[in-house]
Amino acid sequence: MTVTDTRHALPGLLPGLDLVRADFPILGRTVAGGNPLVYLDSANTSQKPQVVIDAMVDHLERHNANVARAMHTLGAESTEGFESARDKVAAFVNAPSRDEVVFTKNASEAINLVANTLAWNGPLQVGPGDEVLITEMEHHSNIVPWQLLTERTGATLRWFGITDDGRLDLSDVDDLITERTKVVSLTWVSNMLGTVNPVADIARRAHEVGAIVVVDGAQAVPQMPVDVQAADIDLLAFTGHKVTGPTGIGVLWGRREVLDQLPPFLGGGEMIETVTMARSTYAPVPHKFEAGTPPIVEAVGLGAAVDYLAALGMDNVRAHEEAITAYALQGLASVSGLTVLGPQRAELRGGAISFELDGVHPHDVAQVLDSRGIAVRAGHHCAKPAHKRFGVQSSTRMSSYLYTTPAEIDALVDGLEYTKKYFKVS
Amino acid sequence: MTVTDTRHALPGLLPGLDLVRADFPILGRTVAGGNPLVYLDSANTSQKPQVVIDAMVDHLERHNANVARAMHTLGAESTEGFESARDKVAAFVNAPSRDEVVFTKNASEAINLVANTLAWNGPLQVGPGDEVLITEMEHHSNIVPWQLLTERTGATLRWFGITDDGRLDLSDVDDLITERTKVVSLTWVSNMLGTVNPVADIARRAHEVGAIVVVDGAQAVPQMPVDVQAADIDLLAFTGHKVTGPTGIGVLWGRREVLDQLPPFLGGGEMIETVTMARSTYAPVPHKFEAGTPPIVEAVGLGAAVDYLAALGMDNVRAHEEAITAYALQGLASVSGLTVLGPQRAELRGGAISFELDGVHPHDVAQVLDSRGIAVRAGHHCAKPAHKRFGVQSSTRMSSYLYTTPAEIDALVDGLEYTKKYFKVS
Amino acid sequence: MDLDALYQEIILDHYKNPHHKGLREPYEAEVHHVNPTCGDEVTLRVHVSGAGEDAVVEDVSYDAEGCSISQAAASVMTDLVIGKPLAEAMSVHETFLALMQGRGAVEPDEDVLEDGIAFAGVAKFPARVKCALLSWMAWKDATSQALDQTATPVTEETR
Amino acid sequence: MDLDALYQEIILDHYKNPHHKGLREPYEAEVHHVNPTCGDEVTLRVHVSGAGEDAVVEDVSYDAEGCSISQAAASVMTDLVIGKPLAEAMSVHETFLALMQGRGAVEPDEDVLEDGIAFAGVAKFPARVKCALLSWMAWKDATSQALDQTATPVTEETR
Ligand SMILES: Cc1ncc(COP(=O)(O)O)c(C=O)c1O
Ligand SMILES: Cc1ncc(COP(=O)(O)O)c(C=O)c1O
Repeated sequence: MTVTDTRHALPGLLPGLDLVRADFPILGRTVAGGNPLVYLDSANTSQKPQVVIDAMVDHLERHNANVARAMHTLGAESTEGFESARDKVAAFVNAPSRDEVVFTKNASEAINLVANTLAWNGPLQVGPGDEVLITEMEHHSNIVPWQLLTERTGATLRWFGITDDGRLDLSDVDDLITERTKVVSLTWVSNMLGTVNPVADIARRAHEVGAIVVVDGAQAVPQMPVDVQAADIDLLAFTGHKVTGPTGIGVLWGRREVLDQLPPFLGGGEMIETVTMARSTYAPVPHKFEAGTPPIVEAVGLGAAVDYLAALGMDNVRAHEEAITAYALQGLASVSGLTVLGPQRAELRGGAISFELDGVHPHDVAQVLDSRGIAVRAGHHCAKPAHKRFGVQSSTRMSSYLYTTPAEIDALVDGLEYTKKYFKVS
Repeated sequence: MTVTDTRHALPGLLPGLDLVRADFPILGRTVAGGNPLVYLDSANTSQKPQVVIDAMVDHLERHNANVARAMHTLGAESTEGFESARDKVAAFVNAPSRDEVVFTKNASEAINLVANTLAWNGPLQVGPGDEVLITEMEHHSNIVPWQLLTERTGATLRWFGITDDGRLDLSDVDDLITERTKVVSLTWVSNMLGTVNPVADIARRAHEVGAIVVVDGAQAVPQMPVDVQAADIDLLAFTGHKVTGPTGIGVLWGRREVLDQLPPFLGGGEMIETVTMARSTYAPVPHKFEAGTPPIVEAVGLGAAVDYLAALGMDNVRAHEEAITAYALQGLASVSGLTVLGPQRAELRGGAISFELDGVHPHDVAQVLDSRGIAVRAGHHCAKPAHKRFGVQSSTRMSSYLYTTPAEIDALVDGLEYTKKYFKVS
Repeated sequence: MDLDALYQEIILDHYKNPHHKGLREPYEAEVHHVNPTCGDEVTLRVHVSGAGEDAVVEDVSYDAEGCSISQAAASVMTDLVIGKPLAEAMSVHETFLALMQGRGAVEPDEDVLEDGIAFAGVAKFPARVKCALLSWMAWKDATSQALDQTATPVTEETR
Repeated sequence: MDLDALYQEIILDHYKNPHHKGLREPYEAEVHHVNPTCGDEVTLRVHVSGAGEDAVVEDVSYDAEGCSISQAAASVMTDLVIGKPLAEAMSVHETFLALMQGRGAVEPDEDVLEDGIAFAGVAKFPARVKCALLSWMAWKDATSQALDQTATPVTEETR
């Protein structure tokens, strides 16, 4: 049985999965002495379809120039490629305006942009007595920026805990969301536990006390339809390399009123209105937050990526993830000594499944799987506090994406049985 | 006569210039109804050789994975590609240690990293009474970050002026570099005037009073051999897209003692040692300053780019630029009504030449040239104060690079004569 | 690239001999607008009489530095709006905006835009659209500030 | 991928039955080291007697959490350094470091490295080299802190 075998026709799988897989050149690769690649590390970074690579190559070979400032033909073509990516991204998350889409270098920078500028003078400035509320299941990129902000301004950092079954513990919400709360920042989908959080509910509560709501969409945007207006949030961060786009680009979407109230972040070319030696004034958003030459070829790639996802249909992608996740939860349950962390039902979660295997350290699990061509992640997945909450130092994580097949899950389950044998645990 | 005609065999031109040009796919393009592309906007962004594009494609099609955190085969390959780019960049600027090379998103972020972190608690913190010294010929990316820093901390911003012939006015150096000076930040090569500044001399003066020396190498690193140890500076910023690499990556090199003393900039994955909800500790440099997924495929491209430049030899690249610049200064001098801004001798300058043409606005000059396939930049080139110093609002800029031919300069000169005719100025 | 489509004779004429140039009194509002990419600048004053539906553009005066397109656009704009009821002038503005943002697909209406039809070619040069709109944006901004200053409350429709 | 080259029997033995594990007294310095990428941790104490050229590694005790490679490396390290003159132990450390950073091209010397030669295969797995070095780095750090604390001035050579 090959990994592209379609004998498992699970309901919900993407139609034409073989053809979809053929879009991704790397999936044809073999690793570890001839084993077909079984890539189950998509929550870490996704693979790229040919159409994304081709768009980038076409840009570099035929249209490369700097944007905005250049008025020649190449400059106009490059600007068109770059700015139309902004349109595509705006449409992809249903942003009310293209000007609310700021390109950053990754999701981490997008969150830091907000946390860093909230320290400075402005209508939203955070100071002593103010509180910033996060959760215990955040990625480090949604923890450390808020620690830096609160340490540097004298504000207080608070957080929601996690229930035993891996969901947000909302029992003390009334104590946590108060008049002192200035910012609530949480992940839409956990990259470790897989949990899908009730973002709209929390946003409603936060808005009642006048807090701004920042959502880390790094894991959500790749795998489910995301509508920033329906969720009624204020800011959304996500990253290009997890939505089949390239590294080097991230997105901060923000409601214009909020973005307008944040002071500048990085200073430099393109973010100014006028500059004298004594003082400068700043361009309107999105340019205010895009100092220096932006990630141009990366935006072209990201534009092609969201077009690709939109063509597949994000509802279909979500259905595929749910089907694969359900199948994987089943398969993993068959491995004795294996414990899945986080919600046990596929419909409550995204496509990342972290687990422990009794008697074998995650590094060693990942290493043995790798020798069979199976790529998973081992470690704390940049979520140390969430690991600590469950009393574990690290875990093994498999994460699927739109190109994952049930047969790849079978290969994982076989690999885990082999791992146990290799390390002589029953 | 075609633009690749080599009848002009100027001394100093790169040997095998035709073959070098063949490395750059875009140079084979025609624009504006069949005119061969004459790309004279390389100070804005450089074109990319095939070897850079191929390295990126190979990475995306065969080795793509996240770095550091991934322990599978693809992860190891990707990490190897990424980290070996750090080695290459370190060697390229003669950094004493690879760990002193921090990847940012562009030169602007590299400068902002320094300016932003100097505001926070730490041994180098800048505050009231302290002075930051820049120059009037800086790119906005080396002005605005320091304005933000000094405005936000109560420090004072001062600057060197410019002489009539476009060089730094060092006559008041004793008044400007004093015990109060905490930071001196200046460009090595001006992107508007072309001026090459005496960086090592200024660094020596600055070090005498204990100031740290930040150098904007965005224009210098592409076109001349740069040795951070010989120049004895503390920090150097430059950008991938101007050294034949991709957008989305920049470099901050810094002496380890200085980098170690700066507090963290962006918080998130990869920059930590350990994270608890209450507090975090940080990884050593360079990782301390690389929050989130770094520009991986961009680093691969940048590594290939500096390899390409090193193979050509930076001394040869500099000689080529000087030969072309001398030839261009000569050609431009033949156009009546044209005034070159900045030093008039090629050996004092880099390959960017800004000029005014009496009676025709730079936009219109650029537009007419573009109709003949010639790409130049018109505007303030992100150097408004330097323009103001010379009483002009904007200028036209031609900028050459290692692939520029004398015949392209001829095409420019012809195009300028045509522009005058088109706008009916004699 | 059809240069003559961009630089129509009409445009070059307005560029060489701009109409209504110079800053004049009286005025209710003055604004200063900049094109951040290239540095082109315009200082513009408006003098509006009446209020609400009776508002009339009495004068628009300006001082500008910039390329042929931005200079000519300012000149043509003043021809088009001075003396018109404000509502009508705003509607001309909308028509011009639609032409500029039409990427060359919009047919210009000479009855409404007069010399402004010469800018049809500009719409095909995305980098120059901003030049053509700089003074129009300044006028719109100044007008809205002028209306804010008049004692009579301004209805939503007229803004 | 030759798994058995990585997971030599010797390594798995040390992993299952680590030597010198547990934190003991006396000690002059204790350090806590983390592998930031995966979270593996080691707390390590050193007890050094004498000073300068006479310094001897009396004891190294540790508590560690991590993968088979990092656990086995800690165990083998203690075997290799405990009881040795410090200078000699440092030289063993250098030899082990060279092996690990050799990408598989360095021939291990069994006389010096004893069970440590089993790690030769690790050098071919760049992602695991850090695991093998975690406890060695901790030991080096702790030793340098211990020496700083002794009253006798420490010569550069011994550090
Ligand atoms: C002298 C100088 N400094 C800084 C920069 C900024 O580089 P980047 O736009 O890549 O951040 C540039 C180029 O635009 C430049 O020419
Ligand atoms: C939930 C979550 N937030 C933030 C990030 C950070 O994204 P990036 O590394 O692209 O900045 C990630 C991925 O690493 C993530 O999974």
